[in-house]
Amino acid sequence: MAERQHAVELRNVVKRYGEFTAVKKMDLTVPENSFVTFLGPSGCGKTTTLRMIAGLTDITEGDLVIRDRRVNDLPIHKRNLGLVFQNYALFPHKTIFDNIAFGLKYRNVNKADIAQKVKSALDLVQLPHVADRYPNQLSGGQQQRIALARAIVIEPDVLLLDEPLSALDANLREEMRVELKRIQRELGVATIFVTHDQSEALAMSDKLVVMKDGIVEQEGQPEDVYNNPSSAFVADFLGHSNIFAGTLAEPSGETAPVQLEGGTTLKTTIHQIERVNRQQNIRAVIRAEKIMVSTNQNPTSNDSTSIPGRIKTVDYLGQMARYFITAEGQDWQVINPIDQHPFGEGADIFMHIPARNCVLLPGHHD
Amino acid sequence: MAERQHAVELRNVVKRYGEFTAVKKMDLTVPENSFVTFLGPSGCGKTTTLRMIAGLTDITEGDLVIRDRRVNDLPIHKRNLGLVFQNYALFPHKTIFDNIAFGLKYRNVNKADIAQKVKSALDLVQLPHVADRYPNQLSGGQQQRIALARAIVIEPDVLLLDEPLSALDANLREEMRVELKRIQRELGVATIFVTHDQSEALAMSDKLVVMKDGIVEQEGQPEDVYNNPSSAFVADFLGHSNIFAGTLAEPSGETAPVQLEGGTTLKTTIHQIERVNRQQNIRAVIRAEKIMVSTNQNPTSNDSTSIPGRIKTVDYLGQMARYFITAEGQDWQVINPIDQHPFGEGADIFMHIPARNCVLLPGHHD
Amino acid sequence: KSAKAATPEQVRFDGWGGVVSEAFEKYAFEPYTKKTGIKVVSGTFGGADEYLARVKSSQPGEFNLAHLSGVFDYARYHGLGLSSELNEANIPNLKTVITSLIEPLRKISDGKLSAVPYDYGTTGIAYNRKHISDDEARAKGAKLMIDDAYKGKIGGWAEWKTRIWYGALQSDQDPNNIGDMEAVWDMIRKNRDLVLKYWTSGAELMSLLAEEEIYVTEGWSGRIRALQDQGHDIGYYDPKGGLGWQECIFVLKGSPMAACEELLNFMLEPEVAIAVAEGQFYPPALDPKKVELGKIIPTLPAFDPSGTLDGLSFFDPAYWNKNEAEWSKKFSRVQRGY
Amino acid sequence: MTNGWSLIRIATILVYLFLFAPVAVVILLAFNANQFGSFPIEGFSLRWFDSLLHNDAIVRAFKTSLLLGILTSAISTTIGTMAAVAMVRYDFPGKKAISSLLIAPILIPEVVLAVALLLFLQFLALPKSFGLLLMGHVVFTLPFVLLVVQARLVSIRRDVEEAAMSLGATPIQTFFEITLPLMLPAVMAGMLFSFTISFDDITGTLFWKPGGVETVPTQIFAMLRNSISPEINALGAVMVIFTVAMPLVATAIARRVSAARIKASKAK
Amino acid sequence: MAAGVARAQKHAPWILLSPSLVTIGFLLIIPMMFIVVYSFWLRTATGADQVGFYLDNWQEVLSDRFYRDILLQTLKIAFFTTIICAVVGYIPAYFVANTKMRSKTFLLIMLMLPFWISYIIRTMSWINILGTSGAINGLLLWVGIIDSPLNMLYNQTTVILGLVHYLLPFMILNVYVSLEGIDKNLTEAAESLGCNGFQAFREVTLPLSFPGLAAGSLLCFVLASGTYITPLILGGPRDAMFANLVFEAIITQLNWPLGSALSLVLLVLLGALVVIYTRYLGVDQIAKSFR
Ligand SMILES: Nc1ncnc2c1ncn2[C@@H]1O[C@H](COP(=O)(O)OP(=O)(O)OP(=O)(O)O)[C@@H](O)[C@H]1O
Ligand SMILES: Nc1ncnc2c1ncn2[C@@H]1O[C@H](COP(=O)(O)OP(=O)(O)OP(=O)(O)O)[C@@H](O)[C@H]1O
Ligand SMILES: NCCCCNCCCN
Ligand SMILES: [Mg+2]
Ligand SMILES: [Mg+2]
Repeated sequence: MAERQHAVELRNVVKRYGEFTAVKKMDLTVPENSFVTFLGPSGCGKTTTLRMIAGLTDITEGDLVIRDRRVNDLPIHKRNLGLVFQNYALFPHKTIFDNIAFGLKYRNVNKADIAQKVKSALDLVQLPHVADRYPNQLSGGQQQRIALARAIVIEPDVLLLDEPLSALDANLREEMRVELKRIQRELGVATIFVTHDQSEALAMSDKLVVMKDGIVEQEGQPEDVYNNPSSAFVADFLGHSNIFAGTLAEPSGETAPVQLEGGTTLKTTIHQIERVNRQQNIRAVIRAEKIMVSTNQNPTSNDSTSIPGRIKTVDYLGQMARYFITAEGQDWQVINPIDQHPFGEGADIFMHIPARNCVLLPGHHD
Repeated sequence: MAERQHAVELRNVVKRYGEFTAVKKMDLTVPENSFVTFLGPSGCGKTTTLRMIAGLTDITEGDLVIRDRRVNDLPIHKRNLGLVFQNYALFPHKTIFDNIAFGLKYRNVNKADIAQKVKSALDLVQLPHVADRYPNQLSGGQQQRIALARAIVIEPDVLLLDEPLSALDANLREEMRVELKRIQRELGVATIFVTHDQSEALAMSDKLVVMKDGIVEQEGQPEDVYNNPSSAFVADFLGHSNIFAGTLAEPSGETAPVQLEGGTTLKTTIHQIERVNRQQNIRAVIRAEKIMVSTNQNPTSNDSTSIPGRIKTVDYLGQMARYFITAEGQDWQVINPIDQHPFGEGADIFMHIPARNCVLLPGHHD
Repeated sequence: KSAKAATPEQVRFDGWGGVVSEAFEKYAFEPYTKKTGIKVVSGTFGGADEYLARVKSSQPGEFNLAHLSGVFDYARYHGLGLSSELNEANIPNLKTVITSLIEPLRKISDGKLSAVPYDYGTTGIAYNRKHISDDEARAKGAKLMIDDAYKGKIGGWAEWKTRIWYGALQSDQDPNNIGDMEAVWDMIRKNRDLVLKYWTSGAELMSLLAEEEIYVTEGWSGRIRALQDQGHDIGYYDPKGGLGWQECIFVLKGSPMAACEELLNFMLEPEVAIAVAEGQFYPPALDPKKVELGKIIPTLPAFDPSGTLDGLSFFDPAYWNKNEAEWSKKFSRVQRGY
Repeated sequence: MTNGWSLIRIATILVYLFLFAPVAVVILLAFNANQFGSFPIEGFSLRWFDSLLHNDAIVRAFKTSLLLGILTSAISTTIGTMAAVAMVRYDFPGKKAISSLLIAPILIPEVVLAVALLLFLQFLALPKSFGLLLMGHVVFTLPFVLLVVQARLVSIRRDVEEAAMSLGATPIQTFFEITLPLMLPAVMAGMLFSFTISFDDITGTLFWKPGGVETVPTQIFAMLRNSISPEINALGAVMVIFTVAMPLVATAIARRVSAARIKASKAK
Repeated sequence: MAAGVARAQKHAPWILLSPSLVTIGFLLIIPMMFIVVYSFWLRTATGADQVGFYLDNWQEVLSDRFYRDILLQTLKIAFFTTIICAVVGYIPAYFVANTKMRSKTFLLIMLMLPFWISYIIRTMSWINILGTSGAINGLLLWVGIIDSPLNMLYNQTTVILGLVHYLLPFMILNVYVSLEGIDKNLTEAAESLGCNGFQAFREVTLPLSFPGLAAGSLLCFVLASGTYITPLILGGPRDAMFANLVFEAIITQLNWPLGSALSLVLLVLLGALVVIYTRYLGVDQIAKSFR
């Protein structure tokens, strides 16, 4: 038998609700053993896609292939999936133990093993003492963890997780995410993970799928997608970006000047110029955290541009601060780590932008 | 009439579910016009507290005072609250329009105004076209936004928000948060906000309440709580911290050496020594993002300690990377912005820790 | 409160529904109301027992007139103190009523009357001629209903009196003077084991026979006649000492007597009585010797042109009343296999 | 799934056929020229419909039954639903005992309840009245409403009600705006139950009806003593046809109207 | 529970309950006191009731095998009727609850169709279906499967059949109403965990529809135990049920004291059932998992 390439494959999949098309001609592959993350704005079709893969929602058009087999019509219980619903869907009439044991029962696991597995699943989600409770006796985050435990414990072929950690605090979420990743590696289970947390998406994924309005906007390795967004949407959606229209001048050496609409001139790299095929009309994308703010006028290196500006507002984010800055008549935002105290509102500062951090995109609207 | 001090006040409030005490002797004040955030691990009693304030859950013991009036027994519909439930609780049989209009109807707003207000609420949550749909025709995040719109549109005296943005992507969430804050300021409505997102909590709150196991662990201004955690729990819960037991030596000048259990010696400040009343047995807390990693051996200043270590694992977080480091036999974690590429796994590096970033806590267990 | 019953504006009449009450309504009550201005509020009942239960739990005066069955019931109502005393002078038409129907009633209420007889009929043997010949019916008489050959094709009325009456006939005893009661119970048991169904209403009796669910049963003369008129080949035979019964219009204690008496007299007018009789297929209580009864009445089963009713036997009220409590209860068990 | 579903569909059709079998017989017999039905049926006639039309007593009884049924279901559903809300949404002392008490009317044979109530009336020296009959019907339809509404109410999420109250609706407003619409199927079921049970009741009605009042069942019961009349079948047929036709016509109209509305909105 | 509200309105449940309690109190509780009193009187041979405190009726009712046998037979018939209703009724309820057809309401209204035809007529019409010259025999004879009509009527089976026909709509509606309220996500979750459609039904749908099933079963059992018309019309001579005895005692024998004692026996027995229902299947119990 030829080695399988993909655990899950969507071919030209469309989903319509009446007149409204929730998923438009979606093509997607989930390699075996990989961890794929869906990232996209609310309502872009993430849940719908997951539900189609699970077999809970009819596919209007196109093919769904799981392990080289077209399964559009395969009933869900034959797909051996682990599924965490966005709203948990715990069985209200069963205890937590029975909720988790549920899938095991249908895999003919014997009683002793079930007890054992449920116990370790509960330990895993850090809720060792709730086995006898009913779902309505748990907090939101606790319920979510039970839903996760229930899906994982059956050791499925494909794990579909719809924002499984959204109700958890940062620390717990991080621990869960480490556990999830460990389990995923150990079981070698292909996992599709829907999240709104970018750092989660970037930290965990083998493949990142950015969706928008029912289509895949960009997919690829997280670092790659992050550093080389293929559209302004992706650039803006992942992290915070400053995006300006501009025109490209002739390169001099390794860098080239970019004239932004507002009048500001930035340096960019040859590499970026290649990316836009030396077009003249471009958009420049500068990530908020790739700009350094200081009171010092001198650029950190020759390849940098330094722009004077004034801080309008400051958001305190703990280890970081987010500055809203006006510079040469334009609004910028910058995210910088805080050394001791953040800069105050109204402070006059300089923004330093290394040429390699000025990413170019073609100028048309996308 | 004397000016009111507090919009909401909890005095010695206790909530028991059977044998289990979900909220223990809680004292809390929510000043008028302020934005108070609850932060705490899953199951610590946030929802329960909110529900008690709303009048949805019986208070086992203690008093609830809203605007100088003890309201333990005031029915909820007389409290003029805006409430967003953790699970939305939209009315399944009503259209989105009717869901949002619901509260207005009971405030005798005339039809034209209702239509107008609902429309602008929908615009606010960026869902202008869903008025005629039913809740089950919306995605999770869309439903959550409707729940938010429904609570805000009535311009309540107190706004109780139970993780109202958890199902939204980072960008939208940020926009919502800005809107929320703006509305809160404009209406001058006291707001209690439950979130798991620390940056959200830090950026928005006038007052931050960190809860744990049904008690308030620490409350205060966000920056203050962040920088001066009163317990290891808070230190660890807000951001990431390295916490080690240690002993304090005599100060020399402005700094003093701290001997950590593993053998490492760090510098700390006189100020910190005062904080622990010059006790000998202490715990040192060093925030992961307050350590700088570089390949350079030299400390950045005299007040810094430099410790050699090796990177075990790297988590890529977009603008940041998180390093798990072994140094002098101890495990550390460090979060640093990424300049160009993160350090690789296995790299030998130095950690630089400024004395002022070594926070001390008393040595007993809390 | 109970004054309502005494108000002369209306009297209450209860009777059998359907064709009977239609005829009463049209030929008696409406003209009566027109004539006197007294309204007749008519109600219906499904049986004398049920009606008695309702009367017993009502207040005096609530019910006034009732179309009751048999001398036995007259005795029962009288025994329970529910009878009134009619002023016969107000009912001149009473003179046209068959004397032998009036006498048993008088005997019970010390020569006075609390009711006037209105119609009569028999409970004889009805059989499907396709399966049972007239000769066989005549030969076997009441014993047809304990004939093993017709097991599962036999019916019977679920009423204890009729069952015991026929049980007496089957054990060759005088129903109004049973010597060996155990033998009667045995006959009833035997019949019970052969019976397909004890019917409880005229409708049921007719449909069982018409749809050939059963071939033989005892039956009410009028109902059988109705079946014959519809073309069903049903034979009817009154065995010797055949079971006759009469129906009377009873006036309950506490009724507005004058109004009731006037109504009774009105109902005994030949046109009224004949119309009702033709509707229910039971001959009127009017003496054919004194009144011209038209063409149809003389063809009704059980009709006695002599106006004496000599050939029929009636339930002896004293005898049956005495045993009512015990026998009705016992039948309830025997019927169920005990 | 598809297979299982079609099995369910077939089984459902069979159950409905079973339920309709007697109805079908009654309708057939209504057109039967003969008084007694034997199959195959021997002749077609409308005479029973004709005589039904001219039978004032039955028509009057029908009106009485209809009125009685409507009032019974209105009262019974209202107070039964109130009780159900109390039972499901509140905790109070003696709840279990009251729960059993409210179901009690269906535990007592109707004859007994009928006589018992009359004895009480006799004791109070009160006359029978339509009101008594009505309340009698309310008593024994109440448990039906209670049971069916309770069973539904338990599964209605409490938090939507809480949300409504948090938005300023009083508990009563919340009930009408949120709870009632969500449990409407059960309330409708309760109404159907109480209406049909009242419409169909014989024993209690027999005892409680005041002078001059007849319902369809008591009318039929009295007629049966003599002989069955296919007018009754004709009445049943008329009502059945009415029941089947009404919703069909209503949905057809609704469909028309909504189609027109969609058209109109598209034209905009 | 919204106990903040509840406490502020401690009287709320009582306000809600009062119309029902007043109705039941005046039209049921007090009248039943008369019945209790009556059960200690005596029916005399003359027909008048002897007032007093006699235990004779109770002694007779409790010691006589006749009553016990009929009672057991009644419970047996009610039991089978209930089981059949539950099994046969669940399916259409499930269909109606899950059908995407717009005719949902129509199907439900159709359920009530038989009630338009008087109970007695409806019951009697089974004779036209099952009788010797009924529809079924007519068909079978015509097709030639049989050459003499089958005897199908007037036995315990027909009594149960008649009862099932009468009670089925109650079961269907009760179950439907419960099924309608179940969150579809839950069956989906069960299927995602490896249940096939039927198993998901057994694990999730069935238990969650249990309130309706239990309410429907209680209704069926109790109503079946209390009928007398069905056995009267569709039963053979021996197929009596307990309510027939009560009816006969009160109506035919005019023995109200005995009838009272008999009906109280039935009341106590069914009452025990209701107590079990409220305790183990009742609202509180079921509500637990939904709150
Ligand atoms: N009905 C109940 N019976 C018993 N324990 C309960 C009940 N409801 C909640 N709890 C417990 O009370 C504690 C507090 O619950 P609460 O819902 O307030 O948590 P939370 O802080 O909102 O958590 P999360 O962030 O996960 O939503 C939890 O440990 C929960 O298990
Ligand atoms: N039954 C339905 N009818 C009409 N539109 C629907 C229906 N269900 C979902 N939609 C629409 O389909 C789109 C995709 O929904 P989906 O639930 O997949 O979004 P999502 O990406 O999961 O969003 P979220 O992050 O908010 O959960 C949304 O715009 C939603 O409004
Ligand atoms: N005891 C005799 C019963 C006679 C039945 N009569 C039915 C008659 C209708 N008028
Ligand atoms: Mg979603
Ligand atoms: Mg919570």
